[in-house]
Amino acid sequence: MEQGLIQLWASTGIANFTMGSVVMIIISSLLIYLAIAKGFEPLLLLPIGFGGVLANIPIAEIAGPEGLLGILYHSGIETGVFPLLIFMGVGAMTDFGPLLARPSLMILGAAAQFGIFATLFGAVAMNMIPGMEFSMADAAAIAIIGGADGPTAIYVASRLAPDLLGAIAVAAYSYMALVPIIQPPIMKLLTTEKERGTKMSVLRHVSKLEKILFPLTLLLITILLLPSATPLVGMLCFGNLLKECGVVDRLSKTAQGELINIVTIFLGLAVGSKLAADKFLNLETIGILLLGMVAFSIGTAAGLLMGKVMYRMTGGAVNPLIGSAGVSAVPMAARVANKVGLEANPQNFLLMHAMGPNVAGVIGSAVSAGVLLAIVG
Amino acid sequence: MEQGLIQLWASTGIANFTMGSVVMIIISSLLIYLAIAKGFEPLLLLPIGFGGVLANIPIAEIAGPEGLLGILYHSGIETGVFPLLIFMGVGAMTDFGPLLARPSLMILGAAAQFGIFATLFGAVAMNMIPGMEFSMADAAAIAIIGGADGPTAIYVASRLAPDLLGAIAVAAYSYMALVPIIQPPIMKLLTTEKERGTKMSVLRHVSKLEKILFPLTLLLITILLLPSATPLVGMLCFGNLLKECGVVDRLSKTAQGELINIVTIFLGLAVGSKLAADKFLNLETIGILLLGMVAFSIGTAAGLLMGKVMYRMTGGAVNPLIGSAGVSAVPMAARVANKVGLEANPQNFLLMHAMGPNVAGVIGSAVSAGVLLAIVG
Amino acid sequence: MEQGLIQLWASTGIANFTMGSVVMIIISSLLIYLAIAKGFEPLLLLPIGFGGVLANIPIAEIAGPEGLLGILYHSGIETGVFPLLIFMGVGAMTDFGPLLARPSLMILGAAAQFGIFATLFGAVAMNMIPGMEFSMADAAAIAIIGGADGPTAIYVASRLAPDLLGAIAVAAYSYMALVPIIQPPIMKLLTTEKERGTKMSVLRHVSKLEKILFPLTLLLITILLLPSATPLVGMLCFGNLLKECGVVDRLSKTAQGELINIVTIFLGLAVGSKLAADKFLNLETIGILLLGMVAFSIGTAAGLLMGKVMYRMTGGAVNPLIGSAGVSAVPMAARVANKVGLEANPQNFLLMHAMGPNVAGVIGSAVSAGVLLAIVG
Amino acid sequence: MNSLNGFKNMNIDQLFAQSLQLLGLGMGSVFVILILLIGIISTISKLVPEEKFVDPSAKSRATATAPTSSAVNTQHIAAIQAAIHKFRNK
Amino acid sequence: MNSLNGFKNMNIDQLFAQSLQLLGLGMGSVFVILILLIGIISTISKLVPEEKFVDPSAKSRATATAPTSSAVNTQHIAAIQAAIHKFRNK
Amino acid sequence: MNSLNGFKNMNIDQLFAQSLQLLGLGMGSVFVILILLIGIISTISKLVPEEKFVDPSAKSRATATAPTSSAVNTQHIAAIQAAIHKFRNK
Ligand code: NA
Ligand code: NA
Ligand code: NA
Repeated sequence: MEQGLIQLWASTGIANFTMGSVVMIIISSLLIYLAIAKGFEPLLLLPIGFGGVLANIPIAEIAGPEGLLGILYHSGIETGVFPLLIFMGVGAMTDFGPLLARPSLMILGAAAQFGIFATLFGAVAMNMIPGMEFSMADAAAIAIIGGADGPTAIYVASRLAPDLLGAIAVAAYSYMALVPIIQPPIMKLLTTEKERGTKMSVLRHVSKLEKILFPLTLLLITILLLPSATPLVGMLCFGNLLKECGVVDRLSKTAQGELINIVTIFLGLAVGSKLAADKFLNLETIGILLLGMVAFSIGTAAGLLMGKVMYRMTGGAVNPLIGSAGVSAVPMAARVANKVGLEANPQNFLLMHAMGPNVAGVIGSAVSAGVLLAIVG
Repeated sequence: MEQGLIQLWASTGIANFTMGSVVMIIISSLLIYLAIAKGFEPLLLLPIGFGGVLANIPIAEIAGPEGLLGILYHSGIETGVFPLLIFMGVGAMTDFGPLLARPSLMILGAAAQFGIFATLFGAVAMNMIPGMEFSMADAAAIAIIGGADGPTAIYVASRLAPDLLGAIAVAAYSYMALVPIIQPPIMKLLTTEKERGTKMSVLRHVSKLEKILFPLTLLLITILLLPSATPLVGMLCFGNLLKECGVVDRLSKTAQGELINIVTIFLGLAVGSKLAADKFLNLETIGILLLGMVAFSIGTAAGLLMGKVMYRMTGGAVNPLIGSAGVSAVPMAARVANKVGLEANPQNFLLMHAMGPNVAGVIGSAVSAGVLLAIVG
Repeated sequence: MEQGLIQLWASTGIANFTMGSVVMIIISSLLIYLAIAKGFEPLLLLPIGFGGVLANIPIAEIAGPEGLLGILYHSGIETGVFPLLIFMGVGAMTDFGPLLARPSLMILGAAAQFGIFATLFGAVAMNMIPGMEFSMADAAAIAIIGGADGPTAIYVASRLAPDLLGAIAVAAYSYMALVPIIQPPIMKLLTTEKERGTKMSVLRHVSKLEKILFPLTLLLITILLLPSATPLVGMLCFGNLLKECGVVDRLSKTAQGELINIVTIFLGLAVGSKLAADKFLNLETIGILLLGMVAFSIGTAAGLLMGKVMYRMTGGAVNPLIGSAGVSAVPMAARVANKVGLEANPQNFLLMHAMGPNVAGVIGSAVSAGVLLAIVG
Repeated sequence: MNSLNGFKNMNIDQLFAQSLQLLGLGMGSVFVILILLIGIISTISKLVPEEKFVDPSAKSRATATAPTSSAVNTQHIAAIQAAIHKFRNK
Repeated sequence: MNSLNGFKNMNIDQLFAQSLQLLGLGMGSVFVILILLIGIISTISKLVPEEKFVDPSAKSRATATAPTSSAVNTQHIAAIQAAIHKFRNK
Repeated sequence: MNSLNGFKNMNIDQLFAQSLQLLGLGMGSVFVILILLIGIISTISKLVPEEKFVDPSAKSRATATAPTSSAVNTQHIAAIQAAIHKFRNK
């Protein structure tokens, strides 16, 4: 009996906790709290946080190669399958109509990607801090946080820096949730009251045919110029074609419904498996969080400045605020642009105009991911 | 042509049947009949029975390593993924409100687990019968049938005694279906008319916050005291948190809907692959069926006796009948308690009061599973 | 920088295109066009076409062993899991009532399978053309196109001739879409105006019990006589039992809904991965397309001739047109029979009568597949 | 698959012979199995008691349209409506 | 699994001893964990502010049936209706 | 991945150079691809015939509100309602 009691005690959590796992469980619980109480991207941060708790339980080894989370990570993230299926679902959920109604605004979605590449320098510079060591691949994986797109960040990190994936995913989704806090000050700093009050003309109606041809056009260009971006862009286009073609509604409904829900649950838990103390509790993570914030801010600023250029060039036909939506973070960033616009002018509804740059930003980060994977990967 | 005819004849079922496979196909068909005609846990026993038929078809080797059932078993049950996902779905379907309204009744769910551990002795004793040979691991896997919870039984059996999994799963689900026949006599034997007629006061309203904190509390305690139970308890809590937190309804809907349906189909077929003659047609199976019945009966009795203790201690505020619901077998056992209560007193609605011990029983068996896995596994 | 530009240019599609991949992307795009604009079996041909485009993108290697399509093919088609799950879904969607109301019409579904076996000779004969080389296994895989059933064709091809799977799947689904063009001329050629105008008596009501017993009966016969057909027939019967038994509606709903949708998306993309230039752009593919057309035509003719026999034997109680529905291609072929019947006699509604031979054709091709797998496989 | 490899180095005559064999065995099996099926389900349909039950939707409408309809009429109506229903869904 | 193999070559007395041990440890763990749980959630329920909230469906009906019902009544009705609701669904 | 290993033993200056290169190539690619996209879809939008079609929900309401509305008005209304619709859904 004693022997049994000893064996049982030896198998309790209390007897086996390490400081690190305790801290990680607390951090993971914080993510759960933020997801539920503060509405921080709950669809992902809740499963990620819960996965983080499970991953740090001693003995159980739920994140080990034979544990549920380990199996999910191995089969869904190492392979890239989960982020790609999420991207298909995103495509099936996205209406590119606003972008097609005024294609020129896509430039804003391009400019905002500056945040990604500028962050590379920050990451490299951190190598000067003793104890920090980021390879070029690490730097690229961290920089993609600036893409403000979850599946893209997870996909790139899983290929370039799996060890940093946990911190990168957490940073990406946290900052997407913080967009309403991060962006407005930058928006107000870089734009004048008059600019913010600019109203934009109603969008033209976009025909069904244009919507069907769009994903095919995008895929074609990506194939010709940047094949390394085609896994991401391809699945986005596939999902969108399912949605727009109108002949496979049952597949479209599934891709944007039950399938993306199932994959989201699995993806979240699997990402959580990377919140293990040894991989997360280190200087690098602090660096990643800082760099992610920088990336978001620079991306926002770049989008706004390009917005001001277009404001000038179009003689005030474009409200610079929608430039900040270019970072993607769909649809949060577009809503923020709309909100700030309303503050400046109560008749100023920017939401639909901001959706264009917003979804263009998704394409922009997928393209950026392709470049990073082609050169660094 | 003759050669071809011979080859074809040689490839017919008739030419290749073994006595065993014929018998197993008949037994599996019986399960299908009971599921459809008698409503024996059809969601599981129908796929299990059909899987059993497919598994015993000569030549086709559908349960072999390259057959559909073999692949499902290998990827979903050997890994533990299917039962854990079912447990997540169960969590997303379960309302712990009744349990939270009157936590003390959880004791009943604890007592009823006595059926599990008492059965260990029966299993060990059977080693005295020539031709029977149960290791401690076998005994533990058989005893868990007393937990009256399908996924728990399958999960434990897949870890401790894969060869017995078919018989254990069949026994577990069959007896859960037989609860309305097994329990009432025991209930009437151990309780007086007066006790059975006891009415219980209406349950208090439980706040949303309490419901959100419950799965987190349960997980925390399990982490601290019994990490080996956290895969099961963790997924149960995760599913329940998805349900109660209110910010991820689309994930909750999927977890308790399409996802659990898909996994149920796969799990059932995969369990059926274990109904192969050589593994099933032996003395052990008879032993398992007997022991399962014993486990259910002892568990029911233990719950009732603890119910009588609470009846005394509370001065008649607790109806002992709800103790029998402590074995879990949700929600059947709770309904049986309600029915027997109504017979004794037509104004006596016990359903909601029995749900507390009923779901506590699920937790109790998951904890018991953890102990068995920690010590025997 | 130059070095980088070179690296980037070296990683563009333009710099890496082969003639073959360009042609295959065009062909795949044509499939997408036919699916969307002409409604050619869009549920399958759209994903297959899109998968074909992705599979032929240089560098990305999306169809490679580590690419999404390659992973889907390896885990879902090489194993046979996807076609079998589709077959389960088909079973859950199929109402065998019309077939049960008048079982004798199943003979038409048997006769139409002649198209499969007659095509074997054509495939073998093609070996006489220099540059063509079909083994017996290849011939069998090609012949099954005549079964006019997608999952059956994919399942057989994946087992007998994986290299030809792309062409076979494309041929099978294309000709199923072309049924309204292929069949009518043959129907009019082989039947008289009077025969086509024959009205058939209303079908009797079929009881629930008969519908439940049917899948079990079919499975039993297949087990006894042709176990090699039980994976396909078994899953068809399982799905149908889920539908008809009435006690597992949530599983039936999932099997014929979200699950078959998910698998269809994966199956289509995975089949597309076989549209690689080196496997598709060769004489064999031309041969496969020709033979597939032949198989459909012979099958249609055989069904019609058997229809004429029944017309005579029943003294005009059977309209020969429904014989053409025996090729399966559910429900298209049945609708074609109905349409041609209406042309001959506006009061002549054949749809429900044609559904019997139509679904019998599915069983017939599954049985034929079993024979081919047993003898050639 | 071994047999498959066997076929690889077959000459064309052997392949034709093989095809002929498959034709015979294949059509044979298909007819045997489906005729057996016809026999058994015909027997079953005789044994199974005539079901009063008509699928609810149909009945409701049937009664709506012809409250006093005989079992036969109801069945006809049911069948027709089922057909229409199918037709629409397809 | 090593321990498992250990048990394989145990004699029956050892197996009984082992079972006895499992009985003790098992029921012990179950009771300890569930009693702890009772303690903590009881404490929580005291700390958590009484919720005005009643689940909408219930409220709507509650107000429908008894527009002037006191909080307590409403709760009773809610509880009862929840029960009925559950019963139907199960 | 070989190139990746290559970077591992780079000194910081090389890393900065590499970053600069990525900045140029990356932003270059993004702008080239998106500008190309702008060009092509603008051309397409010119080639594609002005669609009479307005999404049904919108049309129904449009006609409801302004049965005699000109194509232009209808389009405006459609666009606005689409916007409102989107807004609600988000
Ligand atoms: Na972006
Ligand atoms: Na239990
Ligand atoms: Na067929």
